[in-house]
Amino acid sequence: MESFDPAWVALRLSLKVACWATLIDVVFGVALGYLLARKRFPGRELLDAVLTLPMVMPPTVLGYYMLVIIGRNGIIGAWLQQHFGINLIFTWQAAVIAAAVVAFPLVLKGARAAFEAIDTQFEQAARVLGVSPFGVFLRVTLPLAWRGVLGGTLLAFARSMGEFGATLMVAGSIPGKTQTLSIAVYEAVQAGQDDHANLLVIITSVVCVTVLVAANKLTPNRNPQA
Amino acid sequence: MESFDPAWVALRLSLKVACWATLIDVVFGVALGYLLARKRFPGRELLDAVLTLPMVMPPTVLGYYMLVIIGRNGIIGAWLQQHFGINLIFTWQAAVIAAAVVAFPLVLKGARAAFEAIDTQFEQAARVLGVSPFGVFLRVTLPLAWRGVLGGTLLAFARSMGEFGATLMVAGSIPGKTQTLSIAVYEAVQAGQDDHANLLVIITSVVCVTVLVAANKLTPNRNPQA
Amino acid sequence: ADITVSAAASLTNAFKEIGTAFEKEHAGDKVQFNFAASDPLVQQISKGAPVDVFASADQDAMDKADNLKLLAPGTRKNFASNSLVLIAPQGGKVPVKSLADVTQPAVARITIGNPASVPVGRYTKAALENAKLWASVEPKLILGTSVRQCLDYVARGEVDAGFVYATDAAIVKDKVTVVATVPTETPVTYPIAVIAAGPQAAAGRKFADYVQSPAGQAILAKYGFGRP
Amino acid sequence: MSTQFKVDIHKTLRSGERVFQLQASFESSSQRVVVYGSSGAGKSQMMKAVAGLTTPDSGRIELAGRCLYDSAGGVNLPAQQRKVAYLFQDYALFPHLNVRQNIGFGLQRGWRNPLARVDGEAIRYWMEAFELDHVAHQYPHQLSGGQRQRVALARALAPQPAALLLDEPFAALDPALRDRMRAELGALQRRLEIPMLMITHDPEDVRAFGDHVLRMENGSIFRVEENAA
Amino acid sequence: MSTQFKVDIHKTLRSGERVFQLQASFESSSQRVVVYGSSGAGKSQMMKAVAGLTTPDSGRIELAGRCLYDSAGGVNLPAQQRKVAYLFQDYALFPHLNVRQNIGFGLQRGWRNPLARVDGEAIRYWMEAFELDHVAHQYPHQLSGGQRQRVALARALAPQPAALLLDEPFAALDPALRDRMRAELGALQRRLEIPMLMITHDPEDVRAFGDHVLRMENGSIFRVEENAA
Ligand SMILES: Nc1ncnc2c1ncn2[C@@H]1O[C@H](COP(=O)(O)OP(=O)(O)OP(=O)(O)O)[C@@H](O)[C@H]1O
Ligand SMILES: Nc1ncnc2c1ncn2[C@@H]1O[C@H](COP(=O)(O)OP(=O)(O)OP(=O)(O)O)[C@@H](O)[C@H]1O
Ligand code: MOO
Ligand SMILES: [Mg+2]
Ligand SMILES: [Mg+2]
Repeated sequence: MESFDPAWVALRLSLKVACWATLIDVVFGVALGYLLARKRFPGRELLDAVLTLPMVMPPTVLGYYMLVIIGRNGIIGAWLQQHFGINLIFTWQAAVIAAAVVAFPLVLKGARAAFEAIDTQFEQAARVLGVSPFGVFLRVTLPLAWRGVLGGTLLAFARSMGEFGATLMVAGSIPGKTQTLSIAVYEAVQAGQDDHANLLVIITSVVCVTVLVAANKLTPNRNPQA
Repeated sequence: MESFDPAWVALRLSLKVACWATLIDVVFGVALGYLLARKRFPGRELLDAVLTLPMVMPPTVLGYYMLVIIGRNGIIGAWLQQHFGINLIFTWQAAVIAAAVVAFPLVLKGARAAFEAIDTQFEQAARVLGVSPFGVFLRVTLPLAWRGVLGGTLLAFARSMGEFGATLMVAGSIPGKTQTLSIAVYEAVQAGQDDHANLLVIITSVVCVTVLVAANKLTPNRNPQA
Repeated sequence: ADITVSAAASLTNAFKEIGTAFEKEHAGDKVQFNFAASDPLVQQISKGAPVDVFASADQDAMDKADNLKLLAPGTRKNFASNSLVLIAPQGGKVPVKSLADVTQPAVARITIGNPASVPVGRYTKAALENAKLWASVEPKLILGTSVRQCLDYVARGEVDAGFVYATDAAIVKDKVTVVATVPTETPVTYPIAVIAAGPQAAAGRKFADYVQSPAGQAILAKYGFGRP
Repeated sequence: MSTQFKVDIHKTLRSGERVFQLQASFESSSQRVVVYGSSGAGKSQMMKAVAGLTTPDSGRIELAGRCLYDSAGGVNLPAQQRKVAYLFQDYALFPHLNVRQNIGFGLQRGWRNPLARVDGEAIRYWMEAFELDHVAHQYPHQLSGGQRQRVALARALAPQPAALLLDEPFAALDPALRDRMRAELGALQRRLEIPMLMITHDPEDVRAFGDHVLRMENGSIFRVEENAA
Repeated sequence: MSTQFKVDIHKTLRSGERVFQLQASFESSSQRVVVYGSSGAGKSQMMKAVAGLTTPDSGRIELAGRCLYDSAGGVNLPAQQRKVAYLFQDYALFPHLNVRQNIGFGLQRGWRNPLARVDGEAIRYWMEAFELDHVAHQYPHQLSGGQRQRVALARALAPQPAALLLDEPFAALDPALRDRMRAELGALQRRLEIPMLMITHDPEDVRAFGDHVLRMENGSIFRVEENAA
């Protein structure tokens, strides 16, 4: 099947982009989710809502605004260009940024809900035992919130794999360089190549189902009360 | 501002579509999330992963497949046409279906994680007190899972408001009839009408932030352990 | 060198073949394509996307690029033409025989590209206005955001008629009937230009020239494009 | 008096390599049966099986003539139909409901929880009897250990159950309060004339409620002392 | 002996209209202090303040000469620096860790939890002393009530604390086991020579550990009996 080889390249790129984007989202999403769940400060719910906005915007529109920001004349783009000579537009890193922004609310909400569900008594017990606040977070809070965080993370991964609107805008659709699997699917549908599109959809589905099932199986419920 | 009036119409349509889609997702997402969290059956994780696939697909592609299914000549579409004279394509109901499909995994995952985090002892206590299984679900399980379900629901609402790829495909973009706010934003950006696009983006943001903040404030944490 | 070409989506199939042919003739050069709708392509280039050649589906988009001073002076050329056609689903229940039929009440839904953002929509609107049909067609319109979406609607029989490019109709010959070629006021011509700030502008020139060479033109003709 | 308890169950609990064999068998015509035995002997597990919260691997459970479980006959009444008051050793109070609502939980049928200001004779009665009036609207996390235990007991007793299964009901209370509650519970049991099974480590409880005393050790009921009934 | 405990704190707990005033003040030069008092008197709340789990509204807490809290001086040592063993009345065992890991939790510094097969002298010692060997790899939800209480006690004692704060440490145990554990705890306290504050309802505990006995009622320390120390 001649269409298989480029599909393989696109798949590898998609996985790379989705993994990086998910990683970034987990780091920031878990931190901010914890903040929103545990700290009381004015504008807390507002911050939550604002951070959810990437969900509300059509990805293409988001992509347009991202182009404005990280483009050569954009605030961040110009700075990167000037100090590091980096141009992000049309690179796979831009695709990572796009996917990370679009998928961010998923990790955030999952983590926040999971942290809110934990009985704070367990954290108190850990503190009295002399464990530092960060240790308590890593050894008690996070493991107990694990299923919720994982749920959000898997959604973010899935969303990153499926992202194409914002990605197309900032990373373009260059085969072998920035053309992810979902952009390839989109283009195949646009070009009327239904067979090719179906093939790509099947590849995407199989890969994602495998990843999702594996992730769920490999990380058992660490809150074994049932 | 001449562009305000159609924006108002589009906003009302978007809210109607998002509310219906969210409602549908909550009913099915909570039921299936409960099933996945509590019942052990072969293929459980597979079902979970398959139900997450709408996240992985580019919405446009999803829209394409939905056209194949609910279109005038589609499997379900033809049947509806023949037996009820209903044509879904290019109606706001089609937009609801599109948004509901795209946002479904959000409620599902949020609900599943929330149900998994509950200590089953509370449900046992309710059962011994003579409450029927459905009563236990409504009176104990759901209230305890509430924050997680709410998180997923708000994400689904946001996603429904932002959906345009699949909606565009099955609902068309008929101003006043099926042109939602996010389709309008998309088209304004495509057409290079930046001012109009910015206005619409601001409207969308303000409305969504208001809805999200209100939802969070009006539904306090019903698991008051902190 | 690696040449990056941003081209209108409707050129996808033809340009991919031209790219392969070009690479065969110019050993050492590689062509990377970035296909999308014409307007976003201009936005990307203006925000610093490293593009060497831009091929647009209409003059409007190229004019925008020109106004933004993105083009290498003197490189803008028309390289292909297309024609606007009225299509109907094959075996459709509503017979559409001529352009005038679009006013019939039986023809309930007609799809065109959104004139605000899709070039083919702009051509269609102008042509229908010219033929004094716009007013009666307007209430029936389903606006697509790409020509491909319009084509899908017709191919699947969701609408009774639609306006697309001849090249698009050719992709799904077995599902749609070309009812009529619609005369357009301004000819549907595709301009190409080299981007001034392109990292491989020199090689880009070679590619732009190749598109206009007999070899390139032959491939375009194969996909239904006319001479400029 | 007729047979009040007839329990003969077997269940294997596994956790990794460790295997715990529950093999509880006793019969009693006393309405007040007390179980004691060392920690981890299987008392709570046996009681859970009687309440229908776990299903034995095999055996038979009869309470005041009603057959609740019979592996041979394929009988396994679901917990909500066994009509027993079950006091969880760790209370299991509903964290989202206040004291009133917790006590009223089993009194209200249907799909809605009692309102935060729920009232009623039974609720008032138990709140007074167990000295909980002043914490009526507090949530479980705002209660002291002994208050929690009393709420859990009131919640279990309020719906007029057909049998009482109490897992260390007074463990968290001070001696004076224990005495008062013992009297209250004893009166209730005499009034309703229902079988009562109590797990306890307190000799006072044995004295007050041990018409029939069972000792459990390592999963089995070891010694049976029938007191003067 | 020098002053071991010096507590003088005030805290107002509110829940709706109900107000609970905690006004605990006592001083003791005994290392073994026992607190008793009726349910809801404020014993656990006072102990939580000493452990640093809640912050009083005002006052001062000193333990064996160390000042842990002083509202006037702006001192408020965080819980993890107070180095006290705190036994939660409802245990608060980590549900995601097995018995070994729970006991080893405070022994391991840093950001990782002990492995499921964690071992070490202290863990072995406490598992044997509290008769937990056979449930070493079980998780809290697989333990009996008394096993949970023993794990919680072992977890609190293992990291060699500078003071013991124990909230009804033996409530869920049978009398024989209580005796053995009392002996074990008494020996530990004598070995380490650290102050110990125990809440209990058991007269035996008062006898064994009540060098100094406090009675708490309605938020205040009412009567102070200094036994022969
Ligand atoms: N889910 C489980 N899996 C495996 N073993 C279990 C499980 N639950 C309890 N056990 C074991 O079963 C035994 C009996 O437990 P049970 O709770 O019945 O003890 P008990 O007699 O109530 O003790 P206590 O007086 O301490 O509450 C214990 O040794 C416990 O470790
Ligand atoms: N978070 C809270 N908000 C309001 N009141 C509370 C809160 N926590 C506890 N209380 C109240 O404070 C009082 C003292 O509680 P505490 O837990 O100290 O009692 P205790 O002496 O330990 O009783 P017990 O022997 O029953 O455990 C109780 O009346 C309780 O209702
Ligand atoms: O530029 Mo296009 O191919 O008409 O959308
Ligand atoms: Mg027990
Ligand atoms: Mg207490």
